[in-house]
Amino acid sequence: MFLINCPYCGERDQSEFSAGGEAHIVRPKQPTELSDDQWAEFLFMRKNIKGVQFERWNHAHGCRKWFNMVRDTSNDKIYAVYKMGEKPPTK
Amino acid sequence: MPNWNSAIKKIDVNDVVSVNLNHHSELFISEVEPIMKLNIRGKSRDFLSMIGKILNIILPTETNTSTTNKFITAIWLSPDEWLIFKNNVTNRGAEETNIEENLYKNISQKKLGSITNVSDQFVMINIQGKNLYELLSSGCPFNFNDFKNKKGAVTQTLLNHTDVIIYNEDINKINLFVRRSFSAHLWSWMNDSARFI
Amino acid sequence: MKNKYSIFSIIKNAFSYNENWQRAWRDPEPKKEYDAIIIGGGGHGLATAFYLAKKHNMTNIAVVEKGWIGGGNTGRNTTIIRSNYLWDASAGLYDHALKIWEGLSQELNYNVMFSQRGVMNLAHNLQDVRDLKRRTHANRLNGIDAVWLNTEEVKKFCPIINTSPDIRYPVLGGTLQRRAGTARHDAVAWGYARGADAMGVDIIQNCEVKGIKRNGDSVEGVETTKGFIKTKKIGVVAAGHSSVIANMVDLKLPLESKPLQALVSEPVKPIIDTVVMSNAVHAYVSQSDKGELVIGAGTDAYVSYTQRGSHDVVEGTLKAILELYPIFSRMKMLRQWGGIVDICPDASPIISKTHIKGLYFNCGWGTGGFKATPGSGDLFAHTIANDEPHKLNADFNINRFVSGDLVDEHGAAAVAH
Amino acid sequence: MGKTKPFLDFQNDSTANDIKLALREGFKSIEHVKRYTTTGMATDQGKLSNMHALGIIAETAGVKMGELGTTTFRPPYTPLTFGTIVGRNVGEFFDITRRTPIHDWHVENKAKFENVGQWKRAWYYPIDNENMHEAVQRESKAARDSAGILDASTLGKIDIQGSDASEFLNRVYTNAWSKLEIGKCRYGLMLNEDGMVYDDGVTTRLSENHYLMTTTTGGAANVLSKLEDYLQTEWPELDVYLTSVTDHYGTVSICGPNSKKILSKIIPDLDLSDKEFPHMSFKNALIDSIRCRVMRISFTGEHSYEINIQASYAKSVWEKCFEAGKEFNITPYGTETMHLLRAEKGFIIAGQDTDGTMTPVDLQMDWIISKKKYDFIGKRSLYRSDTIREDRKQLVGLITDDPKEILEEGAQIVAETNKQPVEMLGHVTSSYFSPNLNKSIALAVVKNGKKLKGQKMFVPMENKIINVTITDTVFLDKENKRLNA
Repeated sequence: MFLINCPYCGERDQSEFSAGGEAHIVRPKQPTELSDDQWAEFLFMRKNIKGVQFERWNHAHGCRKWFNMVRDTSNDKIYAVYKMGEKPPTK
Repeated sequence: MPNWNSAIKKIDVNDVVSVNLNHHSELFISEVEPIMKLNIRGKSRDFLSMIGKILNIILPTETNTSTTNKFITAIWLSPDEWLIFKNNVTNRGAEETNIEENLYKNISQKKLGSITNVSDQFVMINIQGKNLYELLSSGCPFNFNDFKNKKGAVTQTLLNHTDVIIYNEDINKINLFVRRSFSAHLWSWMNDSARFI
Repeated sequence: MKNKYSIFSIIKNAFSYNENWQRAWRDPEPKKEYDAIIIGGGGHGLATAFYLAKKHNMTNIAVVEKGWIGGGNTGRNTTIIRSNYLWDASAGLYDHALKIWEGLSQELNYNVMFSQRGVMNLAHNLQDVRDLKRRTHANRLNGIDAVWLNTEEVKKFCPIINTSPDIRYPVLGGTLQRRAGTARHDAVAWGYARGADAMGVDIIQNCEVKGIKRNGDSVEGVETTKGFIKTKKIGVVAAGHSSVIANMVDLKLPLESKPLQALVSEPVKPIIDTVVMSNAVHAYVSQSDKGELVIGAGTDAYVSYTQRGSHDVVEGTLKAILELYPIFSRMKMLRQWGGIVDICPDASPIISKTHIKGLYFNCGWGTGGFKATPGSGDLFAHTIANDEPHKLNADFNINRFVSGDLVDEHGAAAVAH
Repeated sequence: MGKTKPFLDFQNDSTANDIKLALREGFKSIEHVKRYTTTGMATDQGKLSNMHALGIIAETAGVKMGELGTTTFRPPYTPLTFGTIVGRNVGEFFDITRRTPIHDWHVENKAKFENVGQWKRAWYYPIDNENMHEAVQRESKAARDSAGILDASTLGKIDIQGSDASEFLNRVYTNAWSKLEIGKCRYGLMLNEDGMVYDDGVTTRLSENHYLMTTTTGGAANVLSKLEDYLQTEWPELDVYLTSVTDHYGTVSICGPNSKKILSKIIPDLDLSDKEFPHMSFKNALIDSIRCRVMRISFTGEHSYEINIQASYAKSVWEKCFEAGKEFNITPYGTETMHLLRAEKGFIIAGQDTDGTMTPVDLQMDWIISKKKYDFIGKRSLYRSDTIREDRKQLVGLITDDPKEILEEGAQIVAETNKQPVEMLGHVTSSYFSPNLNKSIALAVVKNGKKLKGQKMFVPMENKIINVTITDTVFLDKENKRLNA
């Protein structure tokens, strides 16, 4: 259990949020031109990193906005939150 | 005209429920009779100025705040979403319809945003008393420390696992918005929880 | 050759004040090269090594474990064993395991305390009833014992369940597998370790894999904290951490790792002589031989390797427990912990070759890997030894996520525990 | 050493000898010692014994205590009761109960309730000593013979506005939406990105850029959240706003050959002719002075209307309909009868006839997949090697040789009876005794079912085998005559 700093609403309890998995997996613009392998890559294959991971979260019980988060999955430490469409922090 | 029915079972809306169980507890919980509530959405400058023109109110753009005028209050829900509600209980009918239709015509139909009537989507419950925040904290992950001293503050959070919008109307006085189908259960929970503070 | 555990050896050793018991397994340093290396010294990994040695004559092999054997999910689960899965492929896989369980203590000469006390799954809404009946019918036709119990029969089978029609989600019935039950989790790892060790398998603890060396499309060995070890075949059985290993060779798997919590109560006299699972309200309970109630909670809904979870998950499970067993209200929670499970999108495991020659993965067991331990080890050993899956794990390949031929145990609402 | 019993853990009766034995047997890790001897696992959580155990291990192994490490300490520090953790979250407060605005009427009229997610839905309304079967048979017959009334308020409702609303619907549903006329309704199927049916419902075009979407009761929250996800993360360029109005409206559904007469009593100034108000269209109306939306849509195959009105007035409107329908013996029916009536027409229930493994093609609903649209959620997955197989499990109808025999939902279907194990070809998803056809009917998914129409199959039960025949999914009124009756 941890606190998340919603980029819109400020610091809130994690129970107000829902996780949406890895960030920056863009839905292919032309799915019909992908092979089954490439489509499976988009659908199912994940890095599932132990360590610093970029992921999507939704303030489901607050402003309902999706945003991105940089979090260390090995200790739940959050390094950054940033809005959808913004560039991920480089460090 | 059809009968209006409260969402909160077996509670006469005119009957203010008060809980005063021991020497230091003081809580008054009542459902506020139906008032107009609109969900308004939009992003552009034109949208904001049109709303201002029609409602004579500046929508709050600061997170977790509200603005109010003589007739209505607008509360911030997200960067492109607000809930506005009338400050006073009025009969439904022409006046309410006019505001909604005016907004719909000038916002929705002009593609500036969206206007949705949510008068019955949300039940508004007024809670007052010095033990108010103890009641809320018994079922809510939100930290009310700053909120409770900030008149006009707004938060969306969970109360007893239920989505709620809480508006700080005044010291120890809030309005709580809960979706109608959840309201009877939440009401029951509040009455139960109030016995333990 | 190891001492055989028997009543005679117990008596004999008692006379010498138990001073002469041998080590259960050796503590070797890694050799330079092995015919195969199993990454992960949990139940599945040790079982894999055991069957590689026993059935495929591969004894020049090693199990490398970054901590102590059985210290991952093997030691952190609620020890439920059952095989009443919906789809033919799953039923085949889990019943294969259950059949091995039934003779495992003898096979290993190690008491794994397998207790066929039955597992009952409860239905709490009409769709639950449909789903569980569907599963019961499928089990019966697959030769797996399963019976449907109505509410009265549920009550009779486990009298402490609150079957009142007035509770929030009343018990509408349930399905029972009598052959199912529990086992002692640590003993499974130790028994397999002892058995494998006796056949020459090196079990190397405190040896963490840091990298996998490849030559083109083939594996060449593993880099570990105890140095490089050469091998042509690597079987990865690192439940929870499968993706960590996969990322070493830039292989993406359809997995997400999440904390799964469980808890035990203080020990009490026998009160529940079976395992009861309730997916809809999320409460699983059995009683260990020590008397503790063993309760399974849920997973957190986000990726985490922290081996702890959110308190609200525990709270959610305990309220369901009290809803169904008000009698437990004054029981005390003694210990609560989390294990990391890797979960496939279809809630079924992967026991498969990969596109890298010599690299095999056994993962994705989600919340339900313990019950499969012997079967999983047997089939994975077959897959590694023959470079081909056994027919019982053929459907559990990685390619199913490409073709779409999933073994969807979610949709069928079969609980994965 | 050996003859005495130096106790270490007084609750678990483990001794210093046990620890030494564990070490001799190779249980070197401190965690192994703990698990092998159970030292420190009692209710004191090792507070009394762990330090001594560590000392003995260190001494025996000849290492310093600090080098051994400790076992992982598990919360809670002091054991606490389940009741303390759970608090008041039992009984009534075990889970939220959602009620429709018409809930009290159902209670007053002795309805039995079904839990659907957190909702309480009226299941059936027994009269006197009727059991469920009798009540449902009566309700089903009344709905087809004259008039039935259903509380459909639990259906999810999403208000969709914005200049790209039509394009948005094109992307989220399998069929095409751009050409839907204002004032018309259309049924839509929503897939997961993996191509499997996820949700369904009727969506109405209220104006050029304004739609009202309905979802299943159980799917409402997930659908809204999924659509928001696509809007915010994949398609931020679309000008679309989604607002839940599930709770804002109460939905009163009246169906049956006399539904038109009843509605005309409630809203006398509304032209209900087929020309003005055809099937799959909607009208704004006033009931007294309260605005409402009336959809002419049908989940039963009967001539049918759904009145959506602000929730506070829904009970009152329901009572009005009931009053107006009395002369036609209007009969309240619950979810069980609704399920029966739709099954007679072969309409699916997402989540009952589908289980996350069914594509629209499997449901024999190829017609709903637009051939022209470049993309929609899940489209690409429909062309994977497994999803294009022609012998997938497909939705079919089943009738029993003995028309009185009602199949059990969940029962398996086989083609042979003298083999063990036998290949299971599919299972029964929905099954009822139809009072309107006076026979038992069922929906099922069967491998290669599309091509097996007319084939005999078997449903093996524990103590008997039931003979069935595969049929079309539509059992009643294949020509849809009743919709305009």
